[in-house]
Amino acid sequence: MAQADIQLQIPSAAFYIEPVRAFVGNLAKSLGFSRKRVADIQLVLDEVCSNAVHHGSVNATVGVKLCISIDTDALEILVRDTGTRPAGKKSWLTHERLSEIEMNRSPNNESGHGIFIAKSLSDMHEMQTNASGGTDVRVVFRFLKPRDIEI
Amino acid sequence: MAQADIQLQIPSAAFYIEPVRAFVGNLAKSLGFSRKRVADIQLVLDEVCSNAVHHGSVNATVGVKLCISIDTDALEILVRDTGTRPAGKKSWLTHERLSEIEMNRSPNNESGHGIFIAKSLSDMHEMQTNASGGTDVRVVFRFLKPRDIEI
Amino acid sequence: MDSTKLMKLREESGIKIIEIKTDLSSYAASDLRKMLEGLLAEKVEKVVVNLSQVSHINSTAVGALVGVAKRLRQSGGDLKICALADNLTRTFNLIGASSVVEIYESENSALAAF
Amino acid sequence: MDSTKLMKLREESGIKIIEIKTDLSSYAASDLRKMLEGLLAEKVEKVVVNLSQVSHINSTAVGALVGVAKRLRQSGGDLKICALADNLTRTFNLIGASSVVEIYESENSALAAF
Ligand SMILES: Nc1ncnc2c1ncn2[C@@H]1O[C@H](COP(=O)(O)OP(=O)(O)O)[C@@H](O)[C@H]1O
Ligand SMILES: Nc1ncnc2c1ncn2[C@@H]1O[C@H](COP(=O)(O)OP(=O)(O)O)[C@@H](O)[C@H]1O
Repeated sequence: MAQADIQLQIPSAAFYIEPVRAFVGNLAKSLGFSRKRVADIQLVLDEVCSNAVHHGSVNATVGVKLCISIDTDALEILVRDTGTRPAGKKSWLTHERLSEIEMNRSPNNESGHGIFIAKSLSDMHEMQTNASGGTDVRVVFRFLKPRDIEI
Repeated sequence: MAQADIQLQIPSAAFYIEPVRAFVGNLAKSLGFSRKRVADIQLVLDEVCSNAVHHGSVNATVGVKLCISIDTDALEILVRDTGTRPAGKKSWLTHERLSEIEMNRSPNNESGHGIFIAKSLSDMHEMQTNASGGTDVRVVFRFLKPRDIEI
Repeated sequence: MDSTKLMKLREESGIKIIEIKTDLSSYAASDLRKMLEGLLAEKVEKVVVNLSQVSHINSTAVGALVGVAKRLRQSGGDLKICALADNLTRTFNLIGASSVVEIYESENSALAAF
Repeated sequence: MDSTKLMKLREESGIKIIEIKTDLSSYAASDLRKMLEGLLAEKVEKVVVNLSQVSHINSTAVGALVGVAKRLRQSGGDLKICALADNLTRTFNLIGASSVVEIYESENSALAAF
């Protein structure tokens, strides 16, 4: 089997991020990631899911979707929210907004560290506006050695 | 919000049962179930998922689906496999087969304890043949006190 | 579940000590923030947050600690944290919060620093 | 990951001791069964399985222990288990396996019982 896929959908509420973190932590550990790396993966996941819940699918009855893929050389996690923008309004996700967020980031600020953390601790971080007008965030964590998945 | 639903789909392989157990354990703990009850819920989940993986969706590329609902008085988990029976063949799930399994159960046997455990430790246990010819197992764990879900 | 049950508040020689017994993702972070704002409202000046039983913290929770530390300093007080697991230290360092909030090895050293 | 790495095998005065450092769901249970069948193939007679670091066990893993205990007894040997957490004891009791496999408080008492 070349790839294994896991789908997970939770209500858009912070309460459900902890179980998701437990799921991914357990999975990453079983895949052989080091303790340190497992903690990094869990933190990135927490930050990306928190953004999906707080800025993306703001209405709790709407879900946040995760697709977790395991292939021979990496664990990949896609987090998809539905967005909240009224029809016609532009997506928040522009180069200008992203460089503004990056420029304004300061240790003194209470917020604005999530995207920075996700970028810093993952091997690949990608954000895209999706079909429903929300945000797709894709993060990749590579295995040190390629693995044969027979699981 | 009257009810919250979580959907989870894993490849049909034993490897993925552990992360699911971590997810549900964390969720049950956050919902206020006691340590003992959390362990029971995790064991039932393990038994039901193991059956889905080993007897139900035997082909690993086919998935096992979980639907987890939280309402005011209970946590409910539905585990759905796709089955493997050739078209036209009868479902395994008959009263005769179930009483045979029950009658044959003995502490001396290496297997045949899963359904018994799931029945014993849940507040409600129900098995049904589903549309794809596989099995739906529904287990319910009631809260001691009804809860207002604002999560 | 109300995660504030997992945040124990006590006082020692005029310093409020919060001992946190839950991981600090967004859900618990908002309870932590509420508890800290409660202390600000009561005009508390000195706070120590003991993180020895925390194995995960996210940027929202770090932000709550940074924000309250800054506000307490404006009135001559402070918030100090202690007993961080390695990965919590890494998260504080990554954000840069280690240079904003005072971090101590143990609760006693945090108390002594007031 | 290969969970057999989390099952340490050693020997003390002719008794094989397996120390398990992973929870025993179906995935690890099949590795445990393989390890135990390896011992049977080597004509090992006495086995102690130390479960002190196991916080979860399912019926497949209990079944593997019961099955191997019964086969060892046929050749005059035995498999004894020790150091069960409360919920493991509950699972053994529920299945009825506590009356089939000998369970001891500690590794030493299990070894001494041979
Ligand atoms: N999924 C998302 N949907 C909409 N906006 C988002 C999303 N993720 C991030 N953002 C925007 O990017 C900003 C910076 O995010 P981040 O770096 O995680 O910090 P914070 O969440 O603390 O503000 C957010 O304040 C928000 O405006
Ligand atoms: N999801 C399922 N799909 C098909 N058959 C099942 C399923 N769950 C249980 N069974 C049947 O019921 C029997 C008893 O199951 P169980 O009590 O869990 O014991 P065990 O799995 O150890 O055999 C199984 O051997 C199998 O024949």
